[in-house]
Amino acid sequence: MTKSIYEIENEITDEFSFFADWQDKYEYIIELGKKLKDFPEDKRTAENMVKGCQSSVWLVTERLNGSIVFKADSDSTIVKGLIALLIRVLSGKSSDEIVNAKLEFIDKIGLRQHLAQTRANGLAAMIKQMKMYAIGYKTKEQLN
Amino acid sequence: MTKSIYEIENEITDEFSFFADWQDKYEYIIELGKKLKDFPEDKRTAENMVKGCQSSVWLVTERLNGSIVFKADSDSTIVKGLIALLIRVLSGKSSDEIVNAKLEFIDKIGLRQHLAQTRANGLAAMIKQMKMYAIGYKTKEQLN
Amino acid sequence: METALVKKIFDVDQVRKDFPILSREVNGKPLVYFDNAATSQKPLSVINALDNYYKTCNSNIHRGVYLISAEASEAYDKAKDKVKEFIGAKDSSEIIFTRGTTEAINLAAYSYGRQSVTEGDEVIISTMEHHSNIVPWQVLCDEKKAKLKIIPITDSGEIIMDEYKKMLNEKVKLVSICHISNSIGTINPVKEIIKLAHEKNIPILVDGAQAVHHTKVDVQSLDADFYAFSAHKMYGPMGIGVLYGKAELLEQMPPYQTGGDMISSVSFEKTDYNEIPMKFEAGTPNVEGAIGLTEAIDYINSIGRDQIHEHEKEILEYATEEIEQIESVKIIGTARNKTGSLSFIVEGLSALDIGIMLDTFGVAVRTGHHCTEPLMRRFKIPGTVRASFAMYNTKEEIDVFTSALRKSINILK
Amino acid sequence: METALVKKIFDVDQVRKDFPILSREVNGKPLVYFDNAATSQKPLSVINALDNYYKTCNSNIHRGVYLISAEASEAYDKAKDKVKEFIGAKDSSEIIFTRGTTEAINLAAYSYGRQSVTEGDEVIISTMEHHSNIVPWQVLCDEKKAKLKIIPITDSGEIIMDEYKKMLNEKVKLVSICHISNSIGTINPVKEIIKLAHEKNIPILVDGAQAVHHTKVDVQSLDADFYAFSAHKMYGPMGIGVLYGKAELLEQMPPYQTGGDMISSVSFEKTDYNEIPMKFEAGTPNVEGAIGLTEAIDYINSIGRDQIHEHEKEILEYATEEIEQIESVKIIGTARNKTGSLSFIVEGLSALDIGIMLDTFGVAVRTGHHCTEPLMRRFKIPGTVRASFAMYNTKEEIDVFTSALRKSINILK
Ligand SMILES: Cc1ncc(COP(=O)(O)O)c(C=O)c1O
Ligand SMILES: Cc1ncc(COP(=O)(O)O)c(C=O)c1O
Repeated sequence: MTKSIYEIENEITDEFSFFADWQDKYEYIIELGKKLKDFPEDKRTAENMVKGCQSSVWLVTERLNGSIVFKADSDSTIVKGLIALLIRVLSGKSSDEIVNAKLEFIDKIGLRQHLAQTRANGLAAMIKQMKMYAIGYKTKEQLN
Repeated sequence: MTKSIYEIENEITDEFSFFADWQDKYEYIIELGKKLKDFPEDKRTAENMVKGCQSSVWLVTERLNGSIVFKADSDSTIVKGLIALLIRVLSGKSSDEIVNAKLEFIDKIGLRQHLAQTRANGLAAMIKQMKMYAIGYKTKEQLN
Repeated sequence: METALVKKIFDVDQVRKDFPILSREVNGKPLVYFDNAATSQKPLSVINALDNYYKTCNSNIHRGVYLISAEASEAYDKAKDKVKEFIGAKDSSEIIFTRGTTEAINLAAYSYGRQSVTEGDEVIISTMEHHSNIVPWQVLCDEKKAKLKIIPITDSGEIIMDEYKKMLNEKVKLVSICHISNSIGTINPVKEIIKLAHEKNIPILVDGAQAVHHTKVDVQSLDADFYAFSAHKMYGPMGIGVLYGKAELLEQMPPYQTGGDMISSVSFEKTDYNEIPMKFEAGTPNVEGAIGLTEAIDYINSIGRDQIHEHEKEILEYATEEIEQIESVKIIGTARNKTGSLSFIVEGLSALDIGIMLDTFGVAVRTGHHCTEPLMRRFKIPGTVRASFAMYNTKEEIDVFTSALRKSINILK
Repeated sequence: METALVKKIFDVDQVRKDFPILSREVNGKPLVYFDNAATSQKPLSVINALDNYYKTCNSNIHRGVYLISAEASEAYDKAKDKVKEFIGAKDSSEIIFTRGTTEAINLAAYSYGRQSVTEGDEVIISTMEHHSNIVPWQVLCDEKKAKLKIIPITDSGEIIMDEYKKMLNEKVKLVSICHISNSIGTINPVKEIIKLAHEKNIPILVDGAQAVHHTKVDVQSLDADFYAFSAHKMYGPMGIGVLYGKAELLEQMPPYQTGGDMISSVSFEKTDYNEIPMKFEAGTPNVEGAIGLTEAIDYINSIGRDQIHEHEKEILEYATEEIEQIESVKIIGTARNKTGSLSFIVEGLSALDIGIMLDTFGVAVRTGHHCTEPLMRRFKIPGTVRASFAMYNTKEEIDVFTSALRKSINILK
């Protein structure tokens, strides 16, 4: 059985509790970003771009057996790592789960406070866009 | 010999030193206003008006044996008293004396602090106007 | 949070302890501060919040990626939410921070006005408006060759609703009216005024400078299109105020001032503007002010707006009764529904003289036209003496005031 | 008062003690605040002045007849005198208080610009302007069908004077230029720039937001027609700034915002405006801000602007030397005459990432375009990391910064 969003969030919170300081946390985040699957070059278009104030994120989705799969990339190493975290939590989940996800791990690992500048790094815009996709799919499902 | 501006200022300062509180000072000021000579009705014109923000003052001058004589009136009882003080100090003096008058009694009797709102009561405008007249006469003298 | 169930006990002595300036003496007498309509005093919590801000997280916001900037940004955004709840707006994007009411009205007149008013159109205001709710519309109407129409008022200082109704026609592009008069305390029936305008599809701006701290305001239930007020009159700091606007209106409006935070991208060829409300906030935001305003709202809420309203009503009624008994005192503005301000004249004496004399007793009132010259002209007087009240004023202070007033009249007469 | 004879000793450790926030920790590390170009920190004397104002004489000014209003009015007027002396203006009536630089420039663009620019005219700015000194002129030129001309700069970030000279012709109605660049620290030769414009009778506005606290400014010796700056960048509070304008220009200009103190009399038929500078100050003046600004100027004077300039120059030079030694760091803006800001990029890394990592070491820098997008485009980069300095920064802090920068690059690469 695949893990629930809640379970994955807890996993991440646990992982981060091992790090004593923020440098280590970021090192880990950057590591995760580096492991992110290559983003298809032809999808790196203006249309797929989520604009934060100081970084660009490209985001695409795919429908796979009733769940939504996300792929994304960024020009910022750290933002890419944050994306990796979000994808780990949200990718492969149903539209319902994604829409309802509280994403409390962001608070719990201290990221929100640290990245309150979500306007700058685009984290807020990214989460919003992921949820928008989910809502879109959901609406489509209901119409079918 | 007539008293100098400086001497009259000192006189006033002495007089005011007798009063224990501001009510008494104002009562005295009001008294002085009431003793002010009647202002000629036909001179109560827009032209002779010195506009403060919250009171109107009418001011006229006359040349008398090389000195300047002021007559004035106001719709405010207190301002009228202030005028009486200014007239006592400045009226009958030469243009030079008037232009150079420091009017330190205003500070000394605490009026400035109390009436720092000279914009409201028009005291500042009034002094300025009296000095302007003196400058005017002085310029005329020099031209002759 | 105010709760409707537990009625709080209003203890004015307790409240007074929160305002450091109230223990000051003036001319050897305790300060009796009755110029609250001009600006209110500040509770310690507001003063301390400013102090704390500059000592701990002062920084420029929204684009900083470091911790203290994040903290300041959060505080600024929280202030928007706080104001949103305080006035019952739908969304915090409808809250624009300005310097004060005057700037808020100027913003609306410039951005909304220039867009929607053209030659031959009309803008309606009332006879009792503050200059800040007159001149911006005069300037707009002058520029656009439109007409400024004035709703007349009764001798008691109330809007004549029948006349207002007659003025509402298809040429009218905006009505702008005060919620509560700063000079004479009239509480206007804004809900009714708005309803009537909306029946003709005319939007309304409400000048709430004298309302938000005296009474409960809910812009959604009023259905106001714009609502303006200043922090400094509601126990907050100077230099900040609010323009509320319905999102659908703000979205369509062009920016006002330009530069800084209101921009999404700039090139020499083309500039894109930011989303609302940032579109209307040019330059470095006043974070200090936003934090002070937050604290002021918290303070008001902690006392309870209903409690404040009741207390102030009592004070106003008591003061009215007391000065009515003084010979030659005439009250200006006797509307049934009043709060905040009590204006009067003393026959044969200038308001200025009364003000100066009252000051010698430690009583601070305002004298003059209170930036409502047309209203003074309506009453055929140059000005009034105005005592205006806040939650910290007491009946004992009214007694000091009336006794000082009697003595002042004696001295002056 | 600064005296030229007794050279004061500048003691940065002593200065630091005056700024409470500097003892704060961030992420367990001492705060290293290098975002001074965005906003400066405040000395205790400024913070205490605000506190004291609200605790002792807070009131609305100029029309109050009571003591605390007199005290507040006096403080406000004193602030004007203080600013007048600080920038060497002829008269305090030439000092208009605004919300900040952005509003000051908007005021000039609206009031002076709309009056003097018509179709076919030109307005000149430079490539290194802050958005606040670009967009108001774009809006004006758009509205008036005039042209916005841009002075090009060299690769080192200096104005190309020969190009500028060529642009000065009879169509040009105004030049608006920054004294010091917020992004790259270039000190422009404003005296020369003004002289050249004046030879063609073209007035000049100088955006001094980054200058007044870094260097001595004398508007009369510069012969600037307008000069704009913000209190919050020069150790003063948020929410107040200055537009200086020559009296003869201000006299002729129409008002900007309307309502409140800027009026001499209002009727529904006709409104007369007040004298300068009140004509340009609508609404309740920010007395708190004025008092804070006074205190900030006193503080700067007590340290000495020459001393501050020298110290900051040393800091900038040291920082430049240090980071030049770090591989793949490239400094953006290498003008000979620089102060305040040090901008750089790290090849292969985004500025945002550097900023976030530096924060984990307690170092606060700004990243991005610094509201100068056209300048970034000139250098073909999306943004920079900017460390900007104030009088309280030290060489030890530079060491913390460069060490943190090395570590950050290591982690990110
Ligand atoms: C050169 C320059 N001009 C204008 C501004 C705008 O100043 P403010 O945001 O205080 O209005 C700034 C600061 O951001 C600046 O550095
Ligand atoms: C009803 C009313 N409108 C507008 C204003 C202007 O407010 P501010 O001076 O804070 O801009 C005031 C206060 O002076 C007021 O009482």
